[in-house]
Amino acid sequence: MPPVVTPEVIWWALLPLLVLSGGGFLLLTIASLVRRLPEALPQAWTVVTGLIVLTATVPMWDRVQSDGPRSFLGGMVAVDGSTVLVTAILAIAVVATALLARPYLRREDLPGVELYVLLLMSAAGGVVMASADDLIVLFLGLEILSIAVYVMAALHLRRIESQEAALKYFVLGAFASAFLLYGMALIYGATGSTRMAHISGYLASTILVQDGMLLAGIALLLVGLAFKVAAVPFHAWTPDVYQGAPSPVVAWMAAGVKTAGFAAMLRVLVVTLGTHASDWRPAVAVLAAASMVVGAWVAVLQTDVKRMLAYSSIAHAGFILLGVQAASERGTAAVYVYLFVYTLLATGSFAVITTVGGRGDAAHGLDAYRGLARRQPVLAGAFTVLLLGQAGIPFTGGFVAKLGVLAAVVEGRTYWVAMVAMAAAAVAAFVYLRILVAMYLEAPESDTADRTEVPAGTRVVIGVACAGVLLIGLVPGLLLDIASDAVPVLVGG
Amino acid sequence: MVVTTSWYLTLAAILFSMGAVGLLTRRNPLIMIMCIELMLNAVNLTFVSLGSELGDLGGQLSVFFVLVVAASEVVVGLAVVVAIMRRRQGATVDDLSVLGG
Amino acid sequence: MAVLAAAAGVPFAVLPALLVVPAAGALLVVVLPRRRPELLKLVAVATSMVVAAMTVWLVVAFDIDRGAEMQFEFRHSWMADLGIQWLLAVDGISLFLIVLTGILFPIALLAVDPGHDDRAYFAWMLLLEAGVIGVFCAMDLMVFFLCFEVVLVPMYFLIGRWGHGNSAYAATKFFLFTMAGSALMLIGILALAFLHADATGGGLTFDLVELAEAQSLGTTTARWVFLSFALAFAVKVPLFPLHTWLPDAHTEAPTAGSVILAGVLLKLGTYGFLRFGLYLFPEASHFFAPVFLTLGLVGIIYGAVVATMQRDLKRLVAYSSVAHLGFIVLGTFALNTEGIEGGLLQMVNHGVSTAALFLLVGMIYERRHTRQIDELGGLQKSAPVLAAVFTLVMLSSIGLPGLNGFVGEFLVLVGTFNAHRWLAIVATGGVILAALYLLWAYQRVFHGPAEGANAEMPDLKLREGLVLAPLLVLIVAMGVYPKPVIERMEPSVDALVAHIETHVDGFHEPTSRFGADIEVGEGGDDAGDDH
Amino acid sequence: MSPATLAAPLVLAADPLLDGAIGPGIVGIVLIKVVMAFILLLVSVMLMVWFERKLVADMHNRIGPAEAGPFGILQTLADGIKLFFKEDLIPDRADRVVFKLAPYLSLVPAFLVFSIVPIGGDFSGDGTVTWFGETTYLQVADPPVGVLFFLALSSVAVYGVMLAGWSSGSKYPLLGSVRASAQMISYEAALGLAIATVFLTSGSLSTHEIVARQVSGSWNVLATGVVPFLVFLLAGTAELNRPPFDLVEAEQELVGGFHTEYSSLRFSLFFLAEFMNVITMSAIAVTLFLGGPAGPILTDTLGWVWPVFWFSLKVFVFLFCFVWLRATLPRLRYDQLMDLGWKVLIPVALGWFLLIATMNVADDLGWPMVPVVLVGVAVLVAGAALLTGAIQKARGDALADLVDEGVED
Amino acid sequence: MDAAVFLISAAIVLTGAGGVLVSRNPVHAALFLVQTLFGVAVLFVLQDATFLAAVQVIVYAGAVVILFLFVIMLLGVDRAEDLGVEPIVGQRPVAAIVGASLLGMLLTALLVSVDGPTGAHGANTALGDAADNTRLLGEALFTDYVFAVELTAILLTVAVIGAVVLARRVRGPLAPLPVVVVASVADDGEQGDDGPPDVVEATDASDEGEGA
Repeated sequence: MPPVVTPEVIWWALLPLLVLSGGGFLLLTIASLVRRLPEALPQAWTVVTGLIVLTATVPMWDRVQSDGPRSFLGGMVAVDGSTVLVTAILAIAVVATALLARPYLRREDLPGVELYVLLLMSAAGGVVMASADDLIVLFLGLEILSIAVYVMAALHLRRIESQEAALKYFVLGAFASAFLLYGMALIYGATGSTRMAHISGYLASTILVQDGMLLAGIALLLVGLAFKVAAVPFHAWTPDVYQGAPSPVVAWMAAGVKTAGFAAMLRVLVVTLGTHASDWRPAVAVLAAASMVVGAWVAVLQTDVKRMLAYSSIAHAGFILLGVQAASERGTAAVYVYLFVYTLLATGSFAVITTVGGRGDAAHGLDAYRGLARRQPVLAGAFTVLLLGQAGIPFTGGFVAKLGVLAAVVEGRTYWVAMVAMAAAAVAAFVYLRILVAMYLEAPESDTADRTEVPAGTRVVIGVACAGVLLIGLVPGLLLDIASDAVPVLVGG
Repeated sequence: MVVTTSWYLTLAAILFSMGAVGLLTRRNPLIMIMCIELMLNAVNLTFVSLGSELGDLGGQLSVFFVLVVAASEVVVGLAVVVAIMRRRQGATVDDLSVLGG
Repeated sequence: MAVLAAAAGVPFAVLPALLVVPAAGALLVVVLPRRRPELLKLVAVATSMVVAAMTVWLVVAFDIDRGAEMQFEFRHSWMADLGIQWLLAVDGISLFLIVLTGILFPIALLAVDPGHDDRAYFAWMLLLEAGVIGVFCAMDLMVFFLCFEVVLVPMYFLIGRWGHGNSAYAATKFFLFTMAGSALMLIGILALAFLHADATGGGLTFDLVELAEAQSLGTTTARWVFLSFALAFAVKVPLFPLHTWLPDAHTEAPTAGSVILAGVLLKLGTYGFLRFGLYLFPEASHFFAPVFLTLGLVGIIYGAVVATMQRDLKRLVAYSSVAHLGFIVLGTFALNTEGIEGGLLQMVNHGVSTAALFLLVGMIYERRHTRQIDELGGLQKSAPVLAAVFTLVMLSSIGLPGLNGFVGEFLVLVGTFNAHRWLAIVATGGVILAALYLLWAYQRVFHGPAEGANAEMPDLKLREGLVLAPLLVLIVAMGVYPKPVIERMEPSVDALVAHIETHVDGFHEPTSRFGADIEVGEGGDDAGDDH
Repeated sequence: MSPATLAAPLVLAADPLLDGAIGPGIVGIVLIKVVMAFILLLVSVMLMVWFERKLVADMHNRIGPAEAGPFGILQTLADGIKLFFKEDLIPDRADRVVFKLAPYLSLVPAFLVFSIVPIGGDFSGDGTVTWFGETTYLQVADPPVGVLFFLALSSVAVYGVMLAGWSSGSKYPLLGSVRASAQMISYEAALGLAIATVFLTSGSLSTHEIVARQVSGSWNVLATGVVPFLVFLLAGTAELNRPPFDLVEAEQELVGGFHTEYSSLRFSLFFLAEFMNVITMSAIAVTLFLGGPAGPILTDTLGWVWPVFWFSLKVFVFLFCFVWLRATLPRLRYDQLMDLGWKVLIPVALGWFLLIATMNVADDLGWPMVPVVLVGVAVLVAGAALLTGAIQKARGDALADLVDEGVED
Repeated sequence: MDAAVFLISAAIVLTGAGGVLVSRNPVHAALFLVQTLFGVAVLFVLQDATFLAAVQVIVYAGAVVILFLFVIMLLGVDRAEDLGVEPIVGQRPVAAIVGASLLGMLLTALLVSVDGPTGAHGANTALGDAADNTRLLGEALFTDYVFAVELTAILLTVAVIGAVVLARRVRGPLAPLPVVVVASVADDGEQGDDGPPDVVEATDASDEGEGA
């Protein structure tokens, strides 16, 4: 038998994945061995793991910038600027979620280790998605991420809403996976490979006389990805899941899952299938427009803040899709900027929601926010910053993000989408105003509503998110530079 | 009659559509998950037939991973169903109306 | 002058300072210790005073000899990727609006106490000031847009939290109207920059001067982009069909809010038309001028008619603003030196006199807790000084010769007459109507027998008088001797008109430049006591 | 290494018989093989039942069946006929279709498994026999994934048990079937891991190939280091629901288990399947670990008989052991059964599998064997320690929970 | 021969799928699912993918569907679903239209506009014959696809953790069931059982933890 040739491994490029998954495994092992685990340990462990990854991305970034993108392990994985940037975003989201999780778990009296383990694993899945150079690997990463999140959504074992949210998420998520896979299968048939580099190479060098299979594949793939990033009309799960799932998990869904999903979408659509951009761009544009309009519009009709933010996250997905549909370097960079900013906004916002939600994680109606400014001016102020950021008010990161995607759209000359986007932004602004009105302009139902103590971890998250949002709004240069250096490149496998 | 790849692809497409329709019409979460399995099987069939037409092992390799994923999904999905059903007997997805819009 | 010019050349970057100082003041207010609430107002007023001083210095240091050139230019790259830079500069068009802002803010801050949540109130006011000044200084389209938008937030909170009545509704309406209006402008700006970059082959830039001078857009495109700008400005002005937010916002806003809203914020729209509409899109402006002239005219008549029917004093003043702004739009789209200059002057004048009117209405409200004209009456007897001041301000608003309102209105009418005779004639009707409703209101509020609470109403206090004094001085001074203002404006306006002439085929400014140097009739400065 | 490339597209059997054109003679041989296997199984089941009853009786110091035929050898036949003529009852609450289907789901896999077992053939050569000028394997089919075929069928066998209990529409059968299927699934994992070790040493999934490898090398029971063999035996016994793992049929608890509601012919089908499974499991064990039909060919005339003889002998030893176990060992408790499966057999099988794999890799790469093995063992010990620790901890937690609840209530 | 096998298997696959779609009883649906899975396995064999065929049966039939049956039996949710009532008005026609259009799109794309796959032939790994199948798969899995294989390790771990966490009983009080749900549970009691009885009694029980 001929000796088996093992493929090349670039270990430093695998570091985030190894640290995250290894951290998860180790934490699980420790938890299953030690009787009385110090209560703070899992959280501290997760935060430290996240920070290690975050730190590791710095030298990785330098290395990628100096050595250029690389593909390894048989052309299955690649490391490029986008990988590192998305990894960093995911690491931030992990840290934030972990910080939110502990006070939450303690308040709800829930057992905790698994949440952290799943969080780390799910982040590992996200990293895989961001670095996948093969459709199958991409799919596996997606599944690791999703399955972990299905479980995390159900983790509030005392609330049946939590489990029902998980079930809905699961059924529709699996449905989407099937579409995604079918799309991958057809693309495989049309191009002869699942390696992204091969696919793009093949499509660049071959003119398909009959491209029906390819187009069907792209369409199905798009449906699957649209489900994952909750784009209209594949968004039906989002509000229910956001409402039912534990709030810190929702923060992760909004920040981490969305980031990974869009990273995957960019890799597949823009990078791999970029040669056929003219085929998928209109579809993505329609998805984007529909998401923005429906997300913003339906959000207006909600009375539950968590649902409002769920719909607004749909609208945000629409905005991010704008960057995708531009199918240009500027669009891609803008997507990364948006993802970074949205991560801050989402984690910060859901940190506030977690706090206000109170014991039982149920007080999410607008009523719960009435008079918040009087009870807890600082919390209300921070939420104001975050909401204004989501609305895209100038001098917040939200504006920088929206500006980026819009610029990309305008550069691509699809003005109608840009107009829809701005109309949706105006409608969405009303949503955030409603919350502001409740906080500032309405009296609380009863004066007995007591101050809820904001735990230290939550404070850190909210503080960092607000500071980050404002800082990016005022000094966006660094982030913009990084994002434009992070545009993904395919290297042959 | 020679069995061409198109036959397989057609069969898979029908199977996939049936799974999708089932998922959209049935309300029992267990049967919905089964419908997802139908869809995944259609995908598997597609992968294998395309692979054999292309003379490439990639299709079969992909199926291998799809199988793993399918198994994992089912495990988690059923665990969620169990968690719900333990508290509420005989729920259908329509009964899951706590989270109404 | 030379000394001052040299002073202007010193590296002290006054424009960024104008932005940073109020923002820093706001920050300072936020972090002031909780134990010293009295410091809040002190810091806020001091900050705004500093700003006011700087703006005045700006007028003095402004070099007339440099004509239409941008002065005090400050340039700093911001988002290099998109070519956005902090490009701040002042010319004759923006100079006095900045000054107006600088002066109105301390007055508003001093005149009115918020009553609750002082810290947030002062912080928002100062941020608002920074934003407004930013709008007037910005010579980069994107920075302009940013400031234009960001102004909404403080104003929203000011109306919503410290307003009266249905303030949440009014604030939200204000926010959404203006935000929706300006939404398309962002696309317009981006499209402009990208099309310009394509046409020139250069990088992206949002530099106003560069874009305006290059005129690289095709005619049709330029018209579309112009419309996207125009919508934003029209909402902000507000032009006739888009004005509905204004009475609500004005009525429900706190006095200081109304002062700032009427005095400064409404100018953002007209200033935008002037600076970004005419300058960037001369051809499109010319093309669409009839539309705006008509709308302006409708605004004048409509505002006046509706104002006549108001029972709420504040609402009346608000509708009078609609009419006044109609004049400004009329002047602007006359597209000749007189019209534009008149419009510009009218912006300042309206700012001064309407701010004063709102302050006075606020003072009456503070005393009587009502603004219903029916419930007031005979105040002249109980508060003669107040009545006198009110008269002066009102006359300025009507446009009595010798007071500031006249100069602007007259120039506008001249300009319009030169361009579109019939419009000018109809607009003159608006002037008459203005006299009608204001005098009628005055009569009902101040004349007649004073009954009940009206009889006991206290007169103007010294503090209030001091607050109003600068405005009164301006009303009279600008009416009597507007030269310092006009000589600083004129080169810029001339350059703008020349720019339009160059870029519009077949556009000839009517030659009969009747009254171009008319400077304003030398009205008696005793007009104030004219009662 | 692999057999000749196949012309036929349907690849169930890599048999030299199917090379080239397929004529009626070849079809005939295939048919004969199928029928032979079928009859062989039926007859041996009959004998096995008798054998078991007789042997257990002996061990219990009883007489056992003695009336029908010599030594009561026809007792099974008599029972069968009796069952055949009994009234077929279907409970009112039963799910009729599934109720009728279940016995066949049990029986068919039992038959099919036997088709991949090579029961003869001269493995000192290429493992074929030549009859009437046609060279063939002495097994019904030799698919390239033969052993997976076995695993697949044994997973299918679970359905019979499971559905029988469920469809009966009564409580005890349902509990019995849930237990049975849980048990079968649990032990299937261990079984699979034990078999995987065999793949590793044999380098093939075809049963024919595996036997051929054992003949040329050493028997797998030694080549894989005995442990997998033991695991296989234990897991196989459990898989068969044989004593001491026959909780499914625990009369005391479950009134007979999943087939309580069955009667007449359907019951006899379950019965048949059960004993058939014992035989096939023994046959598989022999094939995988004990060299199958390998053994000295003592005479040249009728040389093909000897491998069959050796094969039968080996199987017989297994059958004896099964009966022996039944007669001697008490039944396990259900939790003990599960503990054994999950906490002992699976980890052991897995650890051993990893060790063998490591050694194979070391062998391929030319690493020194001793340190590799030492390190491997150390790692396994560490893993075992971790596992033990975790089990201890979980036990402690469960105990603590119980105490807590006691306090609360 | 091939065509016959294909047609028979296709019939098995499709009737199985149809059975899943219309079965009232989840157990029957599961059995129909098994039928489809077997049909697919045969089709795999027909295309020389013997290893996958075996794995298909082992994993799907041996594990996945068994798991379904377990859940059905443990929970006693094998009550027939009333298919006569359409839960959401118009859902079925809509679903049918969606399905039909999906199918139409797929068939158009796959058959009308394409005669077969258009990709580069033999791009990555050569496809061997049935006898080589397992070995080739193994080699590819542990060389080129080794990263993916490692990922499945993470995936399976996640799944196991998830299952264990969700199946675990919670200590302490549970949040009350929302009112809506309680009502619907009460309604359920009215419906007749035509399947075997529930083993686990229907309770809203918080502490009905499954021990093992």
